[in-house]
Amino acid sequence: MTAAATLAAKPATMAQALQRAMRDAMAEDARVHVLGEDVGTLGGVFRVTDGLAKEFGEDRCTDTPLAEAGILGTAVGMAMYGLRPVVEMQFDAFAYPAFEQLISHVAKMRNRTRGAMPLPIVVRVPYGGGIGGVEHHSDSSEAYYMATPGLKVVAPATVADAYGLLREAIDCDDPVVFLEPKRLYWSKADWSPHPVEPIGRAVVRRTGRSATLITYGPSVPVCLEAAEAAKEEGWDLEVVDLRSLVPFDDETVCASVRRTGRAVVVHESTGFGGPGGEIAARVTERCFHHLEAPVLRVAGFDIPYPPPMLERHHLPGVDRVLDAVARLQWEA
Amino acid sequence: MTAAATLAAKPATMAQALQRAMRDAMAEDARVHVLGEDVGTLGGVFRVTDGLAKEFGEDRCTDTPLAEAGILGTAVGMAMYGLRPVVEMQFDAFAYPAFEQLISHVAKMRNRTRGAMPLPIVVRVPYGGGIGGVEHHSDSSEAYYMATPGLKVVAPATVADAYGLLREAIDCDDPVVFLEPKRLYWSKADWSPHPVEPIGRAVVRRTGRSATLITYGPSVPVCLEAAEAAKEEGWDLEVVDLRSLVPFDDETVCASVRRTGRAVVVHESTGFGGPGGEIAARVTERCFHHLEAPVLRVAGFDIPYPPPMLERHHLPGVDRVLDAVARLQWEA
Amino acid sequence: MTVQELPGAAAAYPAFTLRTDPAPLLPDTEPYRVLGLGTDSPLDPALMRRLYEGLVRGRRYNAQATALTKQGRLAVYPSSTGQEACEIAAALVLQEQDWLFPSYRDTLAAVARGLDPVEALTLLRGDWHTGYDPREHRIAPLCTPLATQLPHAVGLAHAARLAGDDVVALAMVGDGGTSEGDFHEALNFAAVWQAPVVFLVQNNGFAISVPLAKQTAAPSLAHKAVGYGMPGRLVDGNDAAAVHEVLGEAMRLARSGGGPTLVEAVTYRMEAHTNADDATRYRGDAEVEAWRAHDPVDLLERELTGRGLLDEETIRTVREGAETMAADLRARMNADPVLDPMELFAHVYAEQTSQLREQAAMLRDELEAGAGR
Amino acid sequence: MTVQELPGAAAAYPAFTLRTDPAPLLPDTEPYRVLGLGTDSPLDPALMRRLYEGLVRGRRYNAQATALTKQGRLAVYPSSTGQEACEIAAALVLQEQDWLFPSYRDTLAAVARGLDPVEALTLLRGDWHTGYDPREHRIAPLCTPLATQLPHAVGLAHAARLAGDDVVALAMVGDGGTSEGDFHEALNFAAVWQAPVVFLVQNNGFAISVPLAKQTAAPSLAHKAVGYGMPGRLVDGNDAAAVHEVLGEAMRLARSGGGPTLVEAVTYRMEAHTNADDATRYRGDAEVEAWRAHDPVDLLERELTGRGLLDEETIRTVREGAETMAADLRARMNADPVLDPMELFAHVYAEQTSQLREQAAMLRDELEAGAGR
Ligand SMILES: Cc1ncc(C[n+]2csc(CCOP(=O)(O)OP(=O)(O)O)c2C)c(N)n1
Ligand SMILES: Cc1ncc(C[n+]2csc(CCOP(=O)(O)OP(=O)(O)O)c2C)c(N)n1
Ligand SMILES: [Mg+2]
Ligand SMILES: [Mg+2]
Repeated sequence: MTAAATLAAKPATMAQALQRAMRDAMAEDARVHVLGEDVGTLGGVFRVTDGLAKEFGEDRCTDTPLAEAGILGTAVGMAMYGLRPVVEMQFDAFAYPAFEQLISHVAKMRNRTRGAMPLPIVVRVPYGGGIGGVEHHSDSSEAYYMATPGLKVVAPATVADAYGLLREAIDCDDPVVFLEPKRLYWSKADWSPHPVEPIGRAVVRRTGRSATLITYGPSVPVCLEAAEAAKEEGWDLEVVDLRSLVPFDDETVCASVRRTGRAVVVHESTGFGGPGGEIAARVTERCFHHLEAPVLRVAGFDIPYPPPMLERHHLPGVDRVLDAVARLQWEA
Repeated sequence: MTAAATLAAKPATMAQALQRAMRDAMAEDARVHVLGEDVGTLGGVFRVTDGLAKEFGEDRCTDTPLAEAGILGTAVGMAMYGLRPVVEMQFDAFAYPAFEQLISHVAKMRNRTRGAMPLPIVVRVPYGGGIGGVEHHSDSSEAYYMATPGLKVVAPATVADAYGLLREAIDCDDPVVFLEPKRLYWSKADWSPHPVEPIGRAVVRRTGRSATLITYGPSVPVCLEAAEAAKEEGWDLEVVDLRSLVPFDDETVCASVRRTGRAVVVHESTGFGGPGGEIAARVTERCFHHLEAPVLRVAGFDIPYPPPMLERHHLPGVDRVLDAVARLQWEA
Repeated sequence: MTVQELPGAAAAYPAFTLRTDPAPLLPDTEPYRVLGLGTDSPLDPALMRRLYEGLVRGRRYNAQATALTKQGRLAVYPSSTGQEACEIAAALVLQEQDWLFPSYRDTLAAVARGLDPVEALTLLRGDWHTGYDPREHRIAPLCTPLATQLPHAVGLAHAARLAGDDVVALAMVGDGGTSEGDFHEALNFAAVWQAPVVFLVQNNGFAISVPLAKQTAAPSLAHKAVGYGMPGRLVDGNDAAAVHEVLGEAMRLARSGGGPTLVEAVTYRMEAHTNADDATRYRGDAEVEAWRAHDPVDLLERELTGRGLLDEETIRTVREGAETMAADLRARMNADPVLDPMELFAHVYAEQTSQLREQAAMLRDELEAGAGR
Repeated sequence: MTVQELPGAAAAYPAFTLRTDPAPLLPDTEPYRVLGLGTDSPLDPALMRRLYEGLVRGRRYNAQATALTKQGRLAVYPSSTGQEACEIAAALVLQEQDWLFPSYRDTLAAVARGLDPVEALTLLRGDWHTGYDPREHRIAPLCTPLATQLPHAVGLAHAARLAGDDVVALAMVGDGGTSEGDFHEALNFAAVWQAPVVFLVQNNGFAISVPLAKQTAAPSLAHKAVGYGMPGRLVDGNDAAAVHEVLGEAMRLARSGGGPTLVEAVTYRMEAHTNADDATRYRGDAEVEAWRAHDPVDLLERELTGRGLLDEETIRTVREGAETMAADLRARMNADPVLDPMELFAHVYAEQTSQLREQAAMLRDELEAGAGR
């Protein structure tokens, strides 16, 4: 971050930083188009595209008909013609109708065409729970995207990353599924627009010596809070924010785990078949003899996302993270 | 298996056993309906539904319009009315258009309605590669289904299991994604219809003491062959056929790994974000102190499924399994 | 031979005939109307009275539910204020054994069909996803993923027809929902199977902020019927008598083996999309006010009063009944629902998997530890 | 105000007008025909000659490709024998800058547009998924997941229009493909955006084994256009002159800003779905034979000969040219393609991830070890 940027820092929410990322990208590059349901006049149901239609016109920021496969499918065509579409799926579960387009075309087009036709598309997905949404409004669907070669999968956890990673994603020549943690939309920080570490790099958000918490997106603040609370128990926890699930930063993660010898993966997505399995498995493959205990996972339960009044029981919170840390065989 | 059944055994292919399972279920239970593209007059592109329309009429075995979301969506309605639909998706990648129906309704309906409205639907998916199919005809999509609570996920590897597990799946009050390994359709065995171990139980296909190969579906024969070949190197490999990915049989798998102390997970699906991560992670969580080496994975590469002429390089074969076994830190 | 007939012996090219005559499938150019026309074609007094009562109570129900969001008693409420004629007619047109497939906006239709309003609001209160047994009431779960309930309605109707049962399914969807692939696939399956199902599109002018002009270029949404080979009907969605008549006709057609119908009811969403929405961002007061002049409750009340089918006394009784209903709803919604977090694991599968048993045990321990503190 | 216009001051209900007049959108009741009618409305001799040459070569190409499957030189071939009039007219109607969006059955259209036949067959030979640079030829990859290419065509046409470029997209799909949700969504987007795109449905009577009667109950597939607010046209798909004319008109409309058109070409798939299919399981010889009497190549040849636009000499030259093309194709397809397994990792992302680098290294080691043995 430059000194100038720091000086100009002002309080901003993650939603505002995301808006600003699209705004700046659209201003710099006429090929960037935003499309989706209610992204124009309304500015999106979370107001993340607020003002874009007004500033750039409805041809650049377009309210589409209500059809997610159609939105992503037409975005593919736009990208084939050289545009750089940024697509909004209104909520995680409403990206499912676009699944075939995503898996069979978006993820594969570059490969199918021997690199001749890359698709620089960003699929923005407001994702995850914790906002009291009724069913189908709180899914954590990253496991589906992770399991699909050809997609990059990114999830910011901070205001600065929201801006920086979205700029990176829009600049990226590969398709990016950009997971925006809904419950962090209104999280705030003093911030001014500035570049960040590239997609594919994890960042150590907090250094520590006792164990590593490996996490991303909405669970990063939870882990940081847990790390603070852990001090009382005498644990000095390191927190690694993955930032992108694909590409995965084995280097940063494994370096941390080799240092600490213990690790817990924390995410909100269901445990079984969720990202944590992959992460735990690859860390174990790479750091086996450094591990004092198996890599544990703290995740959402293996259930459909609960109704609003019960979601707090499902979401991995500080206590559950600390319980897992306690099970890391300290006596051994 | 009863003695009578054994006596009557005759050579049969997996495709025939699957056909027989539907036939017998339809004969016993008028609520069982089969629907899909080309399942009627043609008997399915793999002939797995051959003769069903003729024997039970087109109302029981129905050629639908060409629309997978429509097929699964109408099956949901049929199940709501009390039928037990068995749906065929023509190929793995052509199940993707039905993804929203599968995730947002099929998997969740029982839970949404507090158990009042279970959906006993079987979604048959000819899956996986090795048959020289052009793109979109060889996907291994089990990771998507595994990550979706509410679905059971089953993959037979033998002729007997093809029949027995499909009967189980049709009898099951939960929705089952039934993955039929395409390249085993024409595999043969002496067989007569008989019940098998229930869904949710893994089976040790070959006992051994040196290490455990954990696998399922199309990779089971590969592992059995690898185990034979391994004898030469002095390794006595145990092969566990999972049979169902959900529910997962922790007991059988962990008992084996605790015995052998070493394990390799083998599947054809891509490695990153694939089933192997979950399996390796949970085995490690449960058997950490029994492990002499990290649980390794042998999987398809993290690439879109290759074109026919290159697929053999992608598919995990005997050599790759043996290479992994060799890396299980025997010197330690 | 299907569409393409065999070439006749003499003809140099294959004869071709349309599968069905499109003319009778085409909707009229004007929405069908009954009320406010100044004509006096007969109206069924008992039915009108039931519709009127339904509309008045429905309006009150919408107001009460919206109020409950302000009091934090509902997580969210998508009001059908202004659309009560559709909601009530849809409910009243059904026979006991018929099925209703509501969208997330149609709690009112479910309530008018006889569902307990608290059970109907469970989803929106947030204690569970569906508050009732769909089979008991023959009301499918309120459906949030747009248009996905339509193939369900088709499948259910098809299954009922195969069983020889006298069951018709009525499926509700919004104008926005017609753009989804599931709408298309459902209508096509219904027509091919001649399933006894009626599709009611409430065209309320908007899909959240998106006006119909950005949703479709079709002459009307009812015109979509032609492409499936089913009749399309256009009706004034604020005219309860007209909606009931058009739906009734479609139900009769379906019941008699005549297959599906697509009905477009032209109406207007008087309030914001939900309490969380700010409608001033995308539409002006003038439009809303203009529609207020065509209010479904007023329209029916005026007509029935004019015809002498409704007197002050009845109006008062009906309104009082609505107030009682609202008070009762308010009171019951003010009580905290009793929730058991352990239920999270109860309905995922018919039988709990060992994984879910482990997780349930963990949560139970946490809850007990928490209770102990 | 959108569909629902504001109520007039005097009116008791809101005025309503159809968004568009449906009448001109409706297709004729008979497929449009030019050839074999015994009339002598003028035909463009140069165009007819190009069509004729295309059809003859196309027929030969189909035969050759089918033969290559028997020799194991193609993994699979979905033949367009019998549908050459559609394939060739679709290719010839395009201008240099226009885009073609073919389905998996349309390699012939791609070849007729100028693509090298070996490149067109790469997918079906199995050495890679797409054998050409789509941008160089303005031919999208041959598309296997049905109807999914249609929204791509709409998006591309829309992008071109926004850029002010004179580009029209022609998208091809089968009768079965019209049942998919993507068909619906693509046509709706196209109409709302008034995108310069033409949808050509080849109704060849079957989707693998499923006849049209199980696919739709619509009067015709062209009637689906009405529900999107675009014109629907019905054309004899075996009449190359008619297909070219109808498509040409649709292209002109699109090019001049008039938006999309849906064209249904009624034709017949003379061979099995692919070489792997057994068509005798679901249709009789009589039907096939009847269609043979309406063969697109014969039809055009007869007409042009009758009109004196084609002589024996030309016919012979054209046929010889077709044989040369086939011999050349055969020869080139008999050569084994040179494959590099390492390419598997080359195009997944713009830059290889560390994971892919690891995996590539593993395969390279294996290959080297294997080569060493
Ligand atoms: C598949 C899907 N996509 C998006 C949404 C988010 N969403 C909820 S309501 C709505 C607008 C619906 O408009 P319409 O169908 O006209 O119904 P109305 O709200 O007017 O009753 C949208 C986009 C959803 N629920 N489902
Ligand atoms: C989404 C999807 N579902 C199923 C298939 C399998 N499949 C390939 S071709 C075909 C029939 C296509 O029929 P039609 O659209 O009429 O085209 P035609 O083969 O007659 O040219 C089917 C079902 C597919 N390719 N894509
Ligand atoms: Mg609406
Ligand atoms: Mg066809």
